[in-house]
Formats: sequence, structure tokens, C-alpha cells
Amino acid sequence: MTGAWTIALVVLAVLILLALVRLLRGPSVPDRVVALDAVNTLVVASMIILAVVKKQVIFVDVAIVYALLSFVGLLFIAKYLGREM
Amino acid sequence: MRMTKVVRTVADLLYPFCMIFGLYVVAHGHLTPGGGFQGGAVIATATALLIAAHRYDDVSARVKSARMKVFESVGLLGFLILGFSAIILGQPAFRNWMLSRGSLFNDSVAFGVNPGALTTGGLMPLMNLAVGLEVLGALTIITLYMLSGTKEDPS
Amino acid sequence: MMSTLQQHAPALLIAIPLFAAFSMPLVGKNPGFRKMWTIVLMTLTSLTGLMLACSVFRDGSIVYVFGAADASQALAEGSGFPIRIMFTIDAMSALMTIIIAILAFAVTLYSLAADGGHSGLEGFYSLLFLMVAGALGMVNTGDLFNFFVFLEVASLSGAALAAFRIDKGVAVEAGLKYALISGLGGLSVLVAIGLLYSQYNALNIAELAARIQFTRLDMIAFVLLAVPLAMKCGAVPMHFWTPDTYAAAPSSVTAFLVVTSQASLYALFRICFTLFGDPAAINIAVFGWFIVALGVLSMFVGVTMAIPQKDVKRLMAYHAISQTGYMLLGVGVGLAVLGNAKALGDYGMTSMSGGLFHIINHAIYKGLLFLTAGAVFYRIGTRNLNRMGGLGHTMPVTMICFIAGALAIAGIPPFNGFASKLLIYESVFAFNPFIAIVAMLVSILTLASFVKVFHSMFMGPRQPDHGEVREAPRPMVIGMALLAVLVILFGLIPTAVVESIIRPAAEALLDRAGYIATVLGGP
Amino acid sequence: MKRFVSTLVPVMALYMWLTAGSGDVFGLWAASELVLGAVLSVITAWLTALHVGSAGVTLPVNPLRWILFALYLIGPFLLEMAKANLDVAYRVITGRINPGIVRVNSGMKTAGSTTALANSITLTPGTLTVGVDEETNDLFIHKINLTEEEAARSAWDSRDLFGFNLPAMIRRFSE
Amino acid sequence: MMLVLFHLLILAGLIITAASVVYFRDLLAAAISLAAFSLLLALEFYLLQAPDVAIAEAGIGAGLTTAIYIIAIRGTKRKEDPDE
Amino acid sequence: MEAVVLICLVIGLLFNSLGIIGILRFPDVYTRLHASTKATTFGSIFVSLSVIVYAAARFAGDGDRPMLSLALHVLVAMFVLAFTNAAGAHAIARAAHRSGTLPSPSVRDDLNEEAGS
Amino acid sequence: MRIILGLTILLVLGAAFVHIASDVPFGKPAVTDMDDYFIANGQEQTGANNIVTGVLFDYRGLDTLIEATVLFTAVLGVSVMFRKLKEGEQYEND
Amino acid sequence: MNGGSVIIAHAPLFAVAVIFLLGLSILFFKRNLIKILMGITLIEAAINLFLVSTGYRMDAIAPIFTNAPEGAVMALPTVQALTLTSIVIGVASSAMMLSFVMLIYRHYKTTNVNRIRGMKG
Amino acid sequence: MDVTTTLETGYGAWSPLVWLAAFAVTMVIALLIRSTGESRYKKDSNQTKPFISGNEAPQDAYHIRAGNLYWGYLEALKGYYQKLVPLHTGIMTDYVLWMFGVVAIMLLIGLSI
Repeated sequence: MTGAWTIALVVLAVLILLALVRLLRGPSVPDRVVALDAVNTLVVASMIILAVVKKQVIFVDVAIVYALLSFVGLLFIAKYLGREM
Repeated sequence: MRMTKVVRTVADLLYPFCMIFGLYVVAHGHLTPGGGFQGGAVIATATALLIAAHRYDDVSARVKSARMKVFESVGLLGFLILGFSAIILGQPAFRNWMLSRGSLFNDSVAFGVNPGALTTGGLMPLMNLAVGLEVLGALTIITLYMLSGTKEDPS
Repeated sequence: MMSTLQQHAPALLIAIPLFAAFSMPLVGKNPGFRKMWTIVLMTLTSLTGLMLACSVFRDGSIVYVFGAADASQALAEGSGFPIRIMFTIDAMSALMTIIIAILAFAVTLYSLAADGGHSGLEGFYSLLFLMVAGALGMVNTGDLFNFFVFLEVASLSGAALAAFRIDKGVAVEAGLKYALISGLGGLSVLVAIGLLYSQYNALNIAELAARIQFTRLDMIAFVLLAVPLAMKCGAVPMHFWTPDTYAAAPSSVTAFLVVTSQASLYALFRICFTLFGDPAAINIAVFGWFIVALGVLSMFVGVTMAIPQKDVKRLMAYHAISQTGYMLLGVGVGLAVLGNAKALGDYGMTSMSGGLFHIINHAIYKGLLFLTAGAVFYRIGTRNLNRMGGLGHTMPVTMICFIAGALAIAGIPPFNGFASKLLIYESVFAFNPFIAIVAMLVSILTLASFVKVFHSMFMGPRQPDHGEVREAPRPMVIGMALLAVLVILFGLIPTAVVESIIRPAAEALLDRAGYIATVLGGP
Repeated sequence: MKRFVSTLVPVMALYMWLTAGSGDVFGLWAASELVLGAVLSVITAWLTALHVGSAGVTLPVNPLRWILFALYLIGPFLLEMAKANLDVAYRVITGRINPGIVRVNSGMKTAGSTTALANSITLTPGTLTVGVDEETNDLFIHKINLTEEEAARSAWDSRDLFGFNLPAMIRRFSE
Repeated sequence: MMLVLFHLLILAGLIITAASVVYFRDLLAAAISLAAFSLLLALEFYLLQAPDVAIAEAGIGAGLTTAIYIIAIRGTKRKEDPDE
Repeated sequence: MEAVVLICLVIGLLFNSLGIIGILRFPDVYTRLHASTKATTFGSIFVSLSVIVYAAARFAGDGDRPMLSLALHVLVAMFVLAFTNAAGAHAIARAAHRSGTLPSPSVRDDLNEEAGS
Repeated sequence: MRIILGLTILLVLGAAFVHIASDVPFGKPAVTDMDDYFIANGQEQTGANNIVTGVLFDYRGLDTLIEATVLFTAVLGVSVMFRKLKEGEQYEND
Repeated sequence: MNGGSVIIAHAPLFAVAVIFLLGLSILFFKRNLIKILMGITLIEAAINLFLVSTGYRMDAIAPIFTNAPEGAVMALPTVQALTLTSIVIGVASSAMMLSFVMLIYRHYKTTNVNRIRGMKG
Repeated sequence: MDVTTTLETGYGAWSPLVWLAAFAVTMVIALLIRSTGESRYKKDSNQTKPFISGNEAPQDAYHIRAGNLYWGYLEALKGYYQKLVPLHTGIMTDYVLWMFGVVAIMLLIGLSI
């Protein structure tokens, strides 16, 4: 079972890197934000898997905090982009 | 300007959950990852979430920076007093004198791997709480003040 | 009760200013109460510091372990190494504590009057207390990471205070410069701490000194520790922030910034002597020459840059650099001859005494000079020397204080600067005559530039645009007079000071094994 | 008071959820956790009751609504979401898109139901909420594939976007 | 082995985001890269078995630092000048 | 049990990959958002589901208390993820529209007319 | 000129950092006695399951206090920066 | 060990080196104040990563006993505590410096360091 | 503690008391000389005004401003100052560059010993 989890992790890492390509290429800022959003989601997924791989239950708390708070950064960027600040 | 109704609603609904989660992180600082700093940061970021979703004026009318300053000072003073309270008992500062003393957080901890009990840790949970209060106040004030700095007309 | 207080004095030394700082936002709204609160707590802090220093000079080094079962139990239960944070206060730390205590008291008295017109004063005094706490922690701690944290407290509060006059662009700029450069310095120190930790798994300075192997990584760590600390004390060629920050900060803050940079100087010496100063293991003379080179450069560049300045506080800031050079020179000579017992006995010890004596002298007279400059600024509202003149008629006390400070910094007998400079000249002459000549030349140039300042500030007829000027308010005068009296006193009894305070401090700095034994127990 | 309770109960539930498995009271909780959870929840509810509802939203107190919400989530919503993803997969692979933004009459009355609808729309087939009309609760929807006929249609209703009648279900648990 | 590979890929992502912070002239884009950097850094801490640090980094780095950078950009201006 | 876990995991990864490919392939912000929001959220939900199934099975099988708490916490994470992602996508889309990045291949744009009038 | 100087400095520092990176033991620290002591005795001496919290609040409690103080300092700094000036609280600009 | 395997075995430390140098290059070559502060944030992050890396042990688990697997080695806790401290210090100092920058923009109407030189000589 | 002892520097000595004695003697001599001076001098009369060949002294010309002091010195060391002063650019990244420059140099020295 551990093998499957770790392979999934590697796939997720590759996907994160691919999303970073969009972050780099842009072309506009909203595109980059979309990429950031995708990276957020993927990172949370990989954190959840890692918690299982390492058999450390408490690690999921990190993922929850992460999912909650990356939203805030996103909202601030969106607020600035929409000239609403 | 505020964000749309959808974002505001989501932020409003998320806020209490963020807060209880932050308090959970603070309260379980001695058992699970986290503690005063992290929990305080979570709550402060939740306030930032409100600021992002609503107008600055709406939020700053409710989350008053004066009150946050009091939170911060009280948290720090509490930490200071907790830390140096051992001196009154004739022990060095920062001695965890409440550990197994027959008071609030006095349960003896099981050694090795265990599911963890909330009532252990002596002074530590209290210190966590104080630090959480401080960090919550501090980070909120930083956000509020910096936002107020953008509002002012530079001329 | 009294003995308990005495026993826990090291903890109270930090706790009192922190308590004052934390409570200030709560209680500081009322001006009268704020003044009283500030003065009472600062007096308590100073008294605690002086008491602690006295007990160190009387009874020898103190180790105070935070959180242990017993405050003097440095080693962990059932192990041979320290694990907790501790304050290790030897004579050198006590010397610095005395300096900080004196200056903090004088500066507070002064600033109660000088800065009374600002808004946001509870922030001001809170930050002042934090800066005092940071400096006290820096000089007393025996733990490397704890030192870093105190350093950050001192830097950040210093930056915020330097930018206190936010209606001027230069003040904020100065604050940013200070925050940026000292933040980077702190990060560099942090890397060094990580390096040392990764190799020896210890953070206590004594424990690290006992374990250190002088590998190449340790050399990198030394560089990453020493250069930022030299930067923080304003050594050329990393001195650029000094004039900017000192000039733009309120004068009371500037006087205390001098002290914090001397706390960095202390840390530099502590690193060089205690952590790395093992002449048997490495070629310590290279470190010594490094510090001597920094010192000579600082002396010369500082004073030559000072002469053409038009801003009085900028000029004094360049002099601060120049005087820091003397301290680096004095102690650097001691470090350079550390491996050579004969040279150390002949002149190294004297030279180090001179350097350390200069620290305390410089703190006092440079603090005094900045305070007088601030008093003048308070009354006439400009720091530009070209627009001053004739103030001797209206501000006689300030003038007398200024004369005392100026003659002291120029090394004119019988003021305190002369005694320490004499020690440095003579011993450095034995080390390297050329450097001694440079030092004397610098002293002459210092006198020249202060003649200029004195002339353009106080001499000449009454100026029409300063017609209404009066003497500075009473608390400012008291603060200045306190320091002026100390300047003269230290000049008149140099022997007593050297024998009772400076010599033990120099010996403590040299006694690496003794420091380690204080913490880790007997050899 | 209603706000207080409507915050207190879900918050307490979340705390209990997070600490389940810590002891033996009711099989799952330690007594200290229960006490502390109650205290912290009261504090949270007291502090946040002011803020929740500034957009006109309160969490429902009625447990029936929660059950309906849960049923909605695991039932029709998950199905729609699966369809959405198959649709997106199809678009990704073929690259056949024809996007446009249309105004949709949501038919919702409260902010909460509008939010639920908007989020459902965002997570379901080929649609993405771009904007909300603050007065009428109308939604502006970015559709990834507008056919000729759809592009010409003037009046949209939220019912048309889904296979099921999701808006009606949303109204049931959120209005 | 796979975990090591995962580790390496995350580090590569860290370096890419850090480089893009340097590269972007648009400060907003740089701030977004910094947010992504913080996120990946939190994951890296998580991998290095430091969950406490990871929570702190996720909370402070991803949420608050982004927020204050955005506020500061709002308080100044968004683009770097062409001559800087 | 393992089969269910594996299937969930594969589905999750598949949709995640589709989402990322969509981000890379689609022509403008809105279509990319379609891909990113729906596909990655759905994928991550399935990944979480696989973890939940695994943990729940372990709890049911061995009575492993930590695994129960793992499953519950992952469930919370999953909800938070879905909730915030939808709102986040909405916020980004609106911000993009307001910042002037209009949908580039577009048949119809009601919002734009609205803003213009 | 500036570019050359900067690149040279970066090169030297880069060399030093590569040296650090390849010399610092990663994954198997050379000496671990202090931390082993914490792990072995931390639960007993501090009563916390989370050793990091134990170190943070008990063994290195002063650090934590001072760190909180740093945050307090920053808050004071920010609030001093954005304070409202009193009437007439102006200084000459020279 | 040859070069390649050192890099793989010490990968986080090499990443630290690269990130540190990237941050430093911002400080040397960029002119925008906010960019410079981003550089400092990068350096801080690199140092935090360095500190945590020094405390990592192969196949270790986090130093938390709650619900941990039995009998595993634990990563070193001290550096994690130190890193927490340094993270908070980092965010404090960058918040303060950012507010300085905002005020400087108010006074000088620019964020270009070459134009912010009210004091020189 | 004996305050009267001299400060030994290893090569010489310095006693403030001797200096004070000398100072007192000098003051006595100065007072003696002063007492031999003109006693008709009065303040606030024409006697205190500077005498510039009978002309009224201009009000502002006889306070030499700071910028004009040491003109000759600065002129003589012009080459030195023209190099030194521009180094103090006031640009904060330059400060950083200097600091890390010293770090780099020290690293080279430190790693070579």
C-alpha cells in the first residue's frame, strides 16, 4: 500500500511543477492566481497523503490550516486585482 | 469596496470555524503540532479574511484596534507573569512549578507514545493561551494599521 | 525577601523593563502617570543593574539558569551539559550592564522633557524600555540563540525609534536603513548559529567553546558572526548606516543607540575571545589583526569624514565611528597578542584595559554630546551648523556640558577620554608605533572638528533668529549634568575605575577557561 | 440569541469532531475535552456572533436542514460534480470550447441560498460564477460551451443549468 | 526512493518559485510567486518532520505575509520602474 | 478494501492531472479556472476519500483509535477545500473581469454590458 | 562595475554555501546529546507530549518571551508609523 | 561520495544555498524597495529551511508523542523551536519594514532606492 | 581604594592630581596677571564693541559660519575627499553590498588560514 501512496505523491509533485509552469508563463496576473490556486489544492492533497504514509495522524491539522489560510491570501490578491481595496 | 455577496457569505461562515480551529490549535499546543503562535496566527488570519471580504471600515468598526492592543498587552503581561511567577515561590524564572502540584493542568503524563491528555503540561497550556492572545492581537493590529495606512490620502 | 531579590536579580533585570514596556500601552494614556511610571521603572531597572554589577565585582561571576530546579544548576539533571537558557554574568558583562544602566537612566530623564511634545508617547517609552531590555539581554545572556533574539529586539526597537519623527522623509529612511541592515546582520548571525548547532548540538556559549573543533565550517561561522557584529558597532567599511540613523533619530534615542552598538561590540569581543579565542588551536593573531585593521580604518575614515559635515548630529555620528575604532584597536591588540604571554603581560593587558575603559568613557561622553546637540535642536529647531551661533549667551549650562564632552572626546586632560586614550596610545606604541601615531593624529583631528562645532554653535554674538532661545528645560539639564559629572569624575579617578572595574573585565574577557568552568563546573 | 446558538452549536460540533477519539466519555471524548470545548465554543460564539450575519447569513439551527444539506452533498451534488468533471475532461482533451458569460435569474431570496447556489454552479458542469447582482441576486455565469441556441436565448433560469432541480433543493435547506 | 524523488521535485519547485520572485518585474506577480514559495516551503517543512514549523509557515507565510505584501503594494505602486 | 482505495486514488490523480493539463492548454483565465477549480477540487476530494476509506477500514479492522481521528480530520480538510475553492474561483473570476482581463474567445458577455451601462 | 562586484561576492558566498551544504551532516547529525536528552526526558520534565512545545515553553521559555516581545516591538513600530500627528508636531526639514 | 550523490543526499541544503543566493541577488541588483524586502523574506525562508534541515534525521518522525508510531527515532526538537522563533521574528521585521516603505512612498513618491537618498556624504 | 595613585600604563604614568595642582597654579598665575589689568573696563559700553578702523562693525559678518571653517584643510586634501565622500552614497543596497563584500573577503581569508 505504501508504494501506491508514494507513487501518488510523486505524480502530485509533477503536477505541482506543471502548475508552476503556468505561474511562470502568465501571461496575465489572474492566470498566475489560477495556478496558485491549483498549487494550493494539490499541496493539501499531498499533505493528506503524506500523513498516511508517515502514519502520523496529527499532520492533517497542518493540511486543514493550510486549506483555510491559503484562501485568505487568494482573497487579498483577488481584492487587489479587482481594485476593491 | 467589498467583495461580492458570495465571498462575503463564505467568509462570514468560515470565520467562526477558523476561530474555533485556532483555539483548538492553541489549546492542544502541548499535544499536537501548533501552539500559541500558530493558533494566534490562524485567528488573526481569519480576521484578515473578514477584512478581505468586507470593507475596511465595516471590519475596523467591529474589530477595534484599541481592543486588540489590550489583548496583546494582556497576553504578554500574562506570559511575563506566568514566566516569572516562579520567583515568588523562590524558584528560578520559567520554572514549570505547576507541574504535578495538584492544580489545574497537573495530571502526570503517560510516558512514551500515548493518545495525549489535555490536563497535562503544568504552566504550558496557560502560556500557550497567553501567547495565542498576544499573537492574535499583534497580527490583527499589524493588518489593520497597514490597511489604514493605504487609506490615508498621501497629500 | 531581600536575598530572594538578590538571587533573582538577573531575571528581574529583564523582567522589569519588559513589564514596563508591556504595561505602557495599558497605563500610558495619562501623561502624568506615564511620566511617573517611566521614571520609577527605569530607576528600578538601573538600580537592579548596578546592584547586579556590584555583586559580580564583589563575589565573582553569576550563572542564572532559567527554568532549572535551582538557579545556579547549570548542567541538566543526569547529564554533563547545559540544556537551558542561562545568563552568564562575568565582570565584562557587568561592565556593560553598568554602562547601560547609567545611560538608560540619563536618557530617560532627558527624554521626559525633550520628547514631551510628540504624539504616540506611550509607544515611544515602550520602545525605549524594549531597547534597554534588548541591550541588557545582549550583554548578559550566555546562550547564542538567545543573544540573537535580544539582538533583534534591540534592532527593531531602535529602528522604530529612529523613524519616530515620521513627518520627515529622512527619519523614516533612516529607520528603514537601520532595520534592513541590522535585519540582514541578524540573519547572518542566525546562519552561524545554525552551523555551530549542526556540528556540536549546543547553543550555550560556554558549551560551544568547550566543544569547538575549529573546522572550516567553524571559520565560516566565525566570519558570519563577526562581520555583522562589527557592522552593528559601526566599523568602517560597514559604517554607512551609522551617520544616517544617528542623525535622524531623536537625540535621546541616538544616545542610547550608541549603547546598543556597544553591546554589539561586546558581543564581538565575546565571540572572538571566549568562543574562538583558543590560541593553541588556531592562529588567533589573524583575528586580532582583522580587528585592529577595522579599528584603524574606522578611526581614520570616521574622523576625516566628520570634519566637513554641516549637520551637527551627523558629525557626532562620524565621531562615534572614529571612537569605536579606538575600542576595536585597543581590544584587537589584546587579541593579536593573545598567544604571546610575554607581550600580553607587557602591553596587551594595558591595551585591552584602554579599549574597555574607552567603551564606558565613550558611552558617557558621546551620550552627553548627543544630548547637548539634542538640547540645542530642541531650542532652535535646526541641526545645521551653518545656521547656529551665539548660543553660549543663552544656554550656558548646555555649553559647559558640551565643553566637557568635547574635551573628553578629544582626549584633553583631565577628562575621562584622556585616561583611556593614554592607555591605548602607550600600549599600541609598543605593539606597532605607526598605528599609535595614527591614533594620535586622529585625536588631534577630533579636537579640531569639535573646535569647529563649539565655535559655530556657541561662540559669536547673539544671532537675530535665535533671539528668544532659553536654557533647556530642567530634566534635560539634569540628564546632561549627570553625564557631565561622570565625565569629570571618571577623568579625576581613572585609577580607581581601572582597578575596580576595567581590569577585572579585561581579565574576564581573557579568561576563556574560567568562563567555561563557570558554566560547566571545574576543570 | 438565535445567532449565538446558531454559531455555538456548529462550532461545538466542529470541536467535538476534531477531538473525537481522545477518551472514553460517550465512547469517544475525554471529559476535559468536553469541558474545554464547551468553554471555547461559548467564547467563539460570543466573539463572532457580531460578525456572522453581516451579510445576512446565519447558520441554520434546525437539525433537519443540516441533514438535508448533507444529503444534498452526497446525493445530487456529487453526481453533478462528477458530470462536471467528465465534461471538463472532455473539453480538456478535445479543446472544443465556446465560452460566454450569461446572466441567470437565480430565484434565490437570501444571501445564504445565493451562495450555496453560486458555489454549486461553480463546481458543476461547465459553469463558473463570475459575478452577483447585489440587489436581485442574479448570477453572472461563465459557461464553457454555449451552443448557438443557448447564445441567443435571452432569459436564463438557474433551473436550466442542472440535470436535477438543484435550486429547489438548495432552497429547501437554506431558505 | 519515491519519497526522495518527491522531495527533490518539491525542492525544484521551491527554487523555481524563488527564481520567479527574482525574475518578475510586476510586483503583484512576484508576491504571488512568494505565496507559492511559502506554500511549498510549508510542504517541505512537513516533509522534514517539522509539523509545528509547517503550521506556522502555512499560517504566517501563506496567509498573512501575502496579505501584508499586497497591502504594501496597494500603498505604493505596482510596477517596478523601467530603470530599476 | 485496498481495491476501493486504489480506485479512488487513481480517479483522484487522473482528475488532478486533467485539471493541470487544462490549466496549461486552455486559452484564457475563465476556461483555465473551469479546469483548475472543478478538476483539482474533485481530484483532491477523491484523494481524500481514498485516505478516509483506508483509515476507516483500518479503524474498523484493528480498532486503531488514531485512524478514526485521521479519517475525521481528513474529512474536515476535504470540506474546507471544497468550500474555499469554489468561493476562491468565484473571487478570482470576478477580479479578473474587473481588472480588464475579458474572456478572449467569447460568444456573449452579459456582465460586460452590465458594467458598461 | 556594480554587477561585477555583486557577482564576485555572490560567487564567493556561493562557494561558501556549497561548502556548508556538502559538509553539514544532513540526515545523520554528528552529535545529538542535547536533543536526545530532550526526547528522553521532555515528557517527564515538562509534561508535554509535543517536545517542540516543551522546548519552546519550558527549556527555552525566555526565548519565547523575547520572541513575543519582538512581535510586540513590530506592532509598536507599525502603530508609531501610522499614528496621527498632533497639531503643530512638525520639525524643520533640513 | 561523488558530487551528484552528495547533491541528492544533501538536497535541502543545496536548495538553501540556491534560495539564499537568489535572495541576495535581489538585494544586490534590484532597485525596488518592496522587491528588496521580498529578497529578505527569501533569505529568511532559506535560513529557516537550513535550520530545520540540520535537525532532520533519516526516517525520523516528528518529535511528538501523541498517537505516534511506536519505537521510531525522532527528529531533533530544538531547531524546530528555534525556527518557529525565527519565523515570527521574520514576519515581525518584514511587517515593520513594509510599513516603513509605505511611509517612504508617502514622502518621496517613489520606491526606487536610488532616489531615496535624503542623506549622503 | 587608593584614589591618589597614578594610572600606570606600563611605560608611563598619569596622575590627575598632579594635573589639578598644575591647573590650580596656572589659574593663580592667570588671576595675578588679570589683576594687573585695567580696572575701568565696563560692560555694556562702547568699550566692548570691536574697533574696525572706526567703522561700525556689520552685525553678521563677524561670526564665521561652520561651512567656512577649515576651508584650507579641505582644499589641501581635496583628492582624498573627492574619493571618500562619493562612497557614502546614501543608497541602502550599497550598504548591503559593502557588508557582504567584507563577508566575502573575510571568508577568503578565514578559509585560507
